[in-house]
Amino acid sequence: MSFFDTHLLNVVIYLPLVFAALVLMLPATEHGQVRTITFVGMLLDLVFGVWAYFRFEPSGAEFQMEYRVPWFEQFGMSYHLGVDGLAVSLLLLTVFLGPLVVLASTTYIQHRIKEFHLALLVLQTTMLGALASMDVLLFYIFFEAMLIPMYLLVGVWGAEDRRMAAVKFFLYTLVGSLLMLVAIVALYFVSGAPGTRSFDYGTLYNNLLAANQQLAACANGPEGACASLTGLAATLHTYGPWMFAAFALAFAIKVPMWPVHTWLPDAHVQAPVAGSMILAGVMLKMGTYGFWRFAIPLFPVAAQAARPFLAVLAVIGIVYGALMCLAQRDIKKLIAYSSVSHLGYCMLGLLAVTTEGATGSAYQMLNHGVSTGALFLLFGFLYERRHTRLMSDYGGIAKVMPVFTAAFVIITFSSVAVPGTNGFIGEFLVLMGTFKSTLPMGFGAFATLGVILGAAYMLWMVQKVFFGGITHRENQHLRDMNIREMLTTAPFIVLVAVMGLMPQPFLDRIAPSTDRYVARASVGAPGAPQAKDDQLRVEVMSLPSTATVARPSVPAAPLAARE
Amino acid sequence: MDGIVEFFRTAPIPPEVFAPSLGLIILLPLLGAFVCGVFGKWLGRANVHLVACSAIAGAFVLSLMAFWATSDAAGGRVVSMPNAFGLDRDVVRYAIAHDYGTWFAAGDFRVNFGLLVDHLSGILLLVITGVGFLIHLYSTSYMEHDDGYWRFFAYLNLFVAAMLTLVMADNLVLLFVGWEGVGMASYLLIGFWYTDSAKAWAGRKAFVTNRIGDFAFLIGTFLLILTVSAFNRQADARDYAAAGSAKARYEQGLSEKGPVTFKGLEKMALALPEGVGGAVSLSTPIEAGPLSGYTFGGVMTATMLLFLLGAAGKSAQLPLYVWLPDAMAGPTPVSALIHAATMVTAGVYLFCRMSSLLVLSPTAMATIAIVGALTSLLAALIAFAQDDIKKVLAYSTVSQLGIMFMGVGMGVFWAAALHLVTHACFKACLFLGAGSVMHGNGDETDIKKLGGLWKEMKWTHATFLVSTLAITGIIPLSGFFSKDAVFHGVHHNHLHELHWVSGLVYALGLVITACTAFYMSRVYLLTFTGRRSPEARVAHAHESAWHMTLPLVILAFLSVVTLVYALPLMPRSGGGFQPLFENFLSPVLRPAEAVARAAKTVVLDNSTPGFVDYLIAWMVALSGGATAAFLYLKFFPAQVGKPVPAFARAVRRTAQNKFYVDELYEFILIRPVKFVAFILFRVVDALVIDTVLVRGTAYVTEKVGFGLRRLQTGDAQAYAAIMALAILGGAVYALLQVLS
Amino acid sequence: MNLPNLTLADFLPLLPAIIMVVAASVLLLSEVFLSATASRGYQAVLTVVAALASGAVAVGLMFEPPQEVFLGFGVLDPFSSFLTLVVSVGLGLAALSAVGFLRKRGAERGEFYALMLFASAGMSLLAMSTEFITIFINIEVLSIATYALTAYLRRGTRPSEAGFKYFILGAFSSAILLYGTALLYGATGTTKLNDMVGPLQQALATNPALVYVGAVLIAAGFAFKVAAVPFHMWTPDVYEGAPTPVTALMSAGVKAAAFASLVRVFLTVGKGMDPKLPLMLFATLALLTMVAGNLMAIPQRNVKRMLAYSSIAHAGYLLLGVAALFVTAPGESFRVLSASSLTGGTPLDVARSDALRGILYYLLAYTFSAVGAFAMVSALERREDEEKGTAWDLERFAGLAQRRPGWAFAMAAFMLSLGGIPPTVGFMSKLVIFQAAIDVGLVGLTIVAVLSSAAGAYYYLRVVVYMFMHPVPEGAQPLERNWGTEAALVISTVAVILLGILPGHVTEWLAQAGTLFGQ
Amino acid sequence: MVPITYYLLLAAALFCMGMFGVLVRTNALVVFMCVELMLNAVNLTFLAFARMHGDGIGHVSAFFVIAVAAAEAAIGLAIVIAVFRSRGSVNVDDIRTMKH
Repeated sequence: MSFFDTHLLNVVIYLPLVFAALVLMLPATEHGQVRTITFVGMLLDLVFGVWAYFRFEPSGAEFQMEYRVPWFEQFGMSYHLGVDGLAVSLLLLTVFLGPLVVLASTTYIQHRIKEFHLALLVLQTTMLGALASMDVLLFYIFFEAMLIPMYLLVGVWGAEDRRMAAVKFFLYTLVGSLLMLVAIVALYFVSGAPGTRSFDYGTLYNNLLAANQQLAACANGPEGACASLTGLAATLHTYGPWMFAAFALAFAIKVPMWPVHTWLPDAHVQAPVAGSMILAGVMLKMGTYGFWRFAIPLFPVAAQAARPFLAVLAVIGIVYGALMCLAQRDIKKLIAYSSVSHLGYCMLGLLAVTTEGATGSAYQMLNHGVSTGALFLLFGFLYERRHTRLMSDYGGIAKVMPVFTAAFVIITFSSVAVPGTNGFIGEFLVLMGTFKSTLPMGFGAFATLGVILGAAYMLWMVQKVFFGGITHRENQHLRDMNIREMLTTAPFIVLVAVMGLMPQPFLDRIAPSTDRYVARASVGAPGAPQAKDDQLRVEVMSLPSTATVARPSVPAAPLAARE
Repeated sequence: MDGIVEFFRTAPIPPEVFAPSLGLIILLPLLGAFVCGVFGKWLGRANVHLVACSAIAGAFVLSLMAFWATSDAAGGRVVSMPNAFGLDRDVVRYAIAHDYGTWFAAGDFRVNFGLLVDHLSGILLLVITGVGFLIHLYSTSYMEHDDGYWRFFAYLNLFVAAMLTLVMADNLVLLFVGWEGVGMASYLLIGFWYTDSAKAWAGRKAFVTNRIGDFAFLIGTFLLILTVSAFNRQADARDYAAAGSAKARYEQGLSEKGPVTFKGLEKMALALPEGVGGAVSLSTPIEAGPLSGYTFGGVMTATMLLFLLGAAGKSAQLPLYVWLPDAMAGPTPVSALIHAATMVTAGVYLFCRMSSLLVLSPTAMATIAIVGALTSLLAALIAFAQDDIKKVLAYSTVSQLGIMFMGVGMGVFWAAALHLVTHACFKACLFLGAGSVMHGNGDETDIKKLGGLWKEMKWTHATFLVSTLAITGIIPLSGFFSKDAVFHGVHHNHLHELHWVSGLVYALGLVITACTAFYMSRVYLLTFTGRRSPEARVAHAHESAWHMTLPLVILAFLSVVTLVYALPLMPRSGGGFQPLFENFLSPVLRPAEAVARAAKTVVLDNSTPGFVDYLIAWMVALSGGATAAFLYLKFFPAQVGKPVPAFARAVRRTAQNKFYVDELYEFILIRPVKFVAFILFRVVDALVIDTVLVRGTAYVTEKVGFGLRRLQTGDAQAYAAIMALAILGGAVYALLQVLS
Repeated sequence: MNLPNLTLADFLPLLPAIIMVVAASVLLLSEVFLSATASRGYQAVLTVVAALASGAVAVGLMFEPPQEVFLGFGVLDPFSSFLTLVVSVGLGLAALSAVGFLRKRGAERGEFYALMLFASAGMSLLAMSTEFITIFINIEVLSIATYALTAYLRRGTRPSEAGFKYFILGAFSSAILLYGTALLYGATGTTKLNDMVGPLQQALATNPALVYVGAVLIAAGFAFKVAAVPFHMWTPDVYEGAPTPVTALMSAGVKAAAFASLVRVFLTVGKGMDPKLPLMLFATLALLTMVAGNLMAIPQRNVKRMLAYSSIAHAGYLLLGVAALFVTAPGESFRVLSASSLTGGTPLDVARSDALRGILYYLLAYTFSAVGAFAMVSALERREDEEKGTAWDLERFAGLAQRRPGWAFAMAAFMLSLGGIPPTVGFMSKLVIFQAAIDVGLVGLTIVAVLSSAAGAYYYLRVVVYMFMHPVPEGAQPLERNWGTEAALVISTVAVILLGILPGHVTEWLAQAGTLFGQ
Repeated sequence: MVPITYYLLLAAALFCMGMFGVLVRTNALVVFMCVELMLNAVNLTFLAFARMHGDGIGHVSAFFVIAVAAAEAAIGLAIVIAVFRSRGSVNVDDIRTMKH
């Protein structure tokens, strides 16, 4: 078993941290070196991330490349890493954004450069860690820890009102996640007798599974059938909804769902280009990922009960977010609200609990990372030149910046989900999943309204910014994108096309996780086909006796042979 | 003789050999678009012209090959391909197809890159690439003074590629790619001169309006998907047998082609009618799933109405036609290609493609016919008073599209398709003629400021005249026959329990014919005849270069010769003769006819129009033209200087302002949405949620902190006192515990 | 009347205290021979060495079996040894941070460190005492030393004022404690905890009032020392007025020792009474303390005072752990603040020792974070501003990240740890306490705790905001560095982060420390 | 023979007086004396109980308390002097620079 069989994920996660250490040693005045080292680190991380992505066997075990060692075991924790299809895809997205973020900031960030790149690297580590954590508390630790660097990114390198935005962002998310912490601990204690229980995702889920099934049986049965429940099932019947509420709140704030979204516009508007890109690209996905991985599978029955409510919120988010965009004058705010709308699609897809919906939702997570990330990137370029976010300060700049305009328009089309771009696949699948689901037709219909509004506001913005005559003399001599900026943008555009025309390779890796998610989520659904336990149960490696610390993700065949 | 026939019946490239390269037809323009768009600036004008035109020319040649292949009947063996959804014996004849594998799949849903060319899409291929090529050629001269030429040709190629995808797609989702693709391209082309923000806004208006249609289109698609799964769940052997399929076979087809393939939908349509028996028919309620409770027929009607809305968006019908006139902001070749010949006919094509489903729902058909008729009439009326030559043509396009919709609605698909083809020719010719006129007169578009051009611009004049006659419906030009074929069908077909529709629509049709004749003659007369208007921009117009006139001539020629299609030359199976085009399309439309026959939803009549019908139509057209001639050659010149009666002015103003439809929409739709958005943002988002709830919480917390802080008076004795009180309280509580 | 024969085994447990006392005496004596101007760098070093030694001994003793010493006047158990460790850590760090502080004020003298050492000795002994008079005496030992330390600086009005308040209220509270002791003695006829259990139960039958009032009074006495609301009011003033290193020692050591003794006393006394009473008592105290402490800290611009309030809040979290000790049966825990029967069947003794671990871990974490933070405060404060009271204003932190990135990072780490945000020890320790509380069913109380800690995050973050996001104020004097402070900062920072992610041996010690003699 | 209760009540009364004094008197020295009064009340209690139980613990305790009280007195007076030095008054109401 080679080193990478066991440690690949560790490498991917901690490589940025190692490079952070390198950067730390550099003198703060060596801007060029700091940037280069960071960039190289991110690039290397991208290489390993891609490798991990290809190592992942769609046909293999659910969680792969696992790594588990004792860690705070007396508190029921262990250091356990592993990725499933969705996690590995988001992981890919994260490492993909890494280098581009660095490139994007090379001229944007002009002061305290060393600290900035340190923050970036640390942030990268925390996000990757959260995605790969198989221990709920470990996840929570990364989940919280990633607030700190992002908080600094917004608060130190942000725009004029950055402090307020940073603190708002931090506290808003903290409140939610702290309640979740209580729920996690409570869940840990109810999940089993001392010795049998653990914060490990697999153990936790499997301990709850039987009780959840009983609960589902009685919840979908006649009135008051649940009164006769005993033990764990009874506890879940009484407290499950509350715990689910705590989980849901924490993740809903992160997503963000209406009405707990108000931190997002401020954070996005104030954040520097790198901050916005990462925030939109990866961090928001932590919310949807949390729903997918923890909130819904752990409490299927409660989730089932809350489903209509959450779905309504999601639909409101879609339409409301779009309407908000129509009322904005600030471009970044507009993009931020469009995120609310797009993430609404993700949530709706999750709550549809159909294979199509879940797949679409997962794909939409990636899309949103690409397209909205790119939008923020491009606007960042513009902001560097003009230092204003108001649409009214632009106008007609297509004349002076044709290439930039072309790029922006392409990304816009991806963002409004024109077929052939990545956006379409996700949105189409989500909507179809919603129509196929047991949710009433109205949900799908209203969600589809977003298709119209999306085009309306995005093109409106493009119109105001790029078309028409040049209205401001400052804009007359804006220079078009330079090579670096083009290089930074190109990957996004390529990805937009590739993910739009050849989505299948991506979907293949997501598919197994999707099926499992649907099976687990529909444990609580009335009349849902009862999936077999072996599909429901989470199979993970047990805590090893230090002899072997990892389960090889794949049969011992050379990579080439498996591709 | 037989030799020649045999030559035409054997495709130069055998179908099975050619099929895999169908994709090239799309790829060539796409490649052209890429090259022009990315490298155009460096390539220089001539090279860009070369690349763009040759890409389309290549596509044209390939389309020709494809078309030829579809009609291949070498040695009496007709070209045919297996139907993935049908039994082995029932094959699709006169069609070639190729499946490039999965596009995306999730759960039991999948979409393939499947291309299909049969006679319907074949003829459209020819129109698109053919007319497209001519227009490219035209543009090389028309855009010679524009710096953005490379963008222009890139967009144009992109458009052609998208349009080809639209027609060649063998399933709804892929069709939707083309559907939105053409919308995107037209957005780019309408807003081509983006520095003029009005033009850019027109582009956005077009796209958003189309999006409203797409919204319906998507929902319709989803409903179809649900219906298919419901059908597959409930249908029994007899149903499948009726459709010439079997459950296993059908499911296999679903699993490898996906639910929204046209051939699959056709099969379902064949199984649905009441007559054929089986567990599933139009009146069967759907048992499970989201649609449970509704009948298949009901769902089908709803679906078709949704598609109607979608088509209305793309083909500029009520209530979504408003974008088309504004779309004239784009360069004239664009108007000719996109907003006359090809894109706007997508709706008609869609319904021909799904004819077999459409005929299941007479309600939907009636709606389509009536919408078409009303649109056509309204547009014609508006066209009366327009002075902008392109606007007039735009409204006439809307009107002609309305006629096609009438045909589709009344089940004469072949006629509608035929009118589509002829219209493509003469309307393109008209637009290009208009473009040539503008080109020669310093971009003057107001017909009032033109006039007397027949001397200066001979070629333009001649071709314009021909195509005017064609659209007006004067024997013996193509327009007459196609339009008359439509009206004849409209007159004689009958929708189940909706007989009044055909009468109504036919009557409207005649009115429309008259109007068309009127306003077209008006345009022609004011532009070309009479004396040159004093406020003309240039004293003497100049004839355009051959790049521009040649396409005009060809198109004019085509708009004459396409009449042969309408001539009843082919023997009908039931005896008698049937028009060439009907026969030509019969392989495509046969399922629809079968369904109609079985379901008895629409009584298709296949009598050929007799002399009387011709005469009536002709008289109507002539009367319209004559009125125009009288008014504009005699009456108005005489009236000059006399005060115009008030009512006339009022009518004229209303018509000129397009009956204030745009203003209406602005008032009842756009304003409210914007207002609601604004209110939500200011009140709900900023005030209620953010200020009151979020910041409010923080504020209250802080204030409480300030309050508590006041207790810290700094006085040690106060502290001690509080401690003492606390102890007292504790002691009391303890004692209470004791006593209780 | 036969004299007890004490063996060496009886003195071994006292070794840490003895080391401290000896070092203190050495310091005091050495002062005699020094001229006023002689350099006194060695004194801090000696103190630190003493702290290290006692800490090491404590770790060694941690693995001894629990046993009575001195005829049951004291016990040696891992719990007390771990606490001695905590105290030594606090002492060492405080001494390090004192070096620069005193030098700046020219107030370097042996008494200072000696008093610190005496106080610490008192603390470690208090943690071991199991007899009321001994407890009282040890409390007085550490109190009197800290009274003196508080008023140590004779310049300015604040130190003397702080000293006065602390002294008056301290004496007041110890009188109350003593009265309670007397009552319990009256009820039971003994002052040794371990002999008290049986008599208490009888006394409960005969005259419960005596027991209950006595218990309440004793609780009040301890509540004062741990600064629990409403017995907290002295804390902000005293913490502000006292020399910063002393504040550090108070916030870490005094609190720790007081908590240890509190737990010990009430685990014994509690057996003699209706279990609802102590639970009610501590739950209420915890609730008030967490909420009020955090809320009152929010408006503070004076960082030192803010830390004082935050130390109150942390006492609240610790009290939550204490309350968890007294849940005798899940169902019984009273309804208002807890969801009953949530526990997954953890045996209560297990849950209890988890709670004990949690308390100790939290104390350790808090010692590192708080002493580090105070060290930073002392490094930044300027004597000139003390009278104006602006010496500790947030402005002093503005732009620190540009001036001294290292310091800013350290302070940020302390703040995050105090705020309980991963990956710091503050988070892990809070987690353990919450685990214990939730395990026994105090869910409602825990929810209050997390919400109040969210409120707490606000004012901790504000310091970070000032350090990282505010510009350097113009005319800011250069920050002189000092080896003592730097050392304190480095040690605490490393500890704060490492203990949060790679605790190493500390977890083993913790696993040991859950055991309390006689439990 | 005086019953034990009387002693206890007397002690309690003394304790309360002392406590009350601490709360109300303004002169720092007097306040301090009140604290001493409380301690002595405690002593009385101890002795009374010692008498009741008839053992020595109470007496011993009392002695310890007296000793500690002496130590407290030492440090306390020193502090009061320091206060007087710094602000020329020992009025408790003046000693409130630090507040809120």
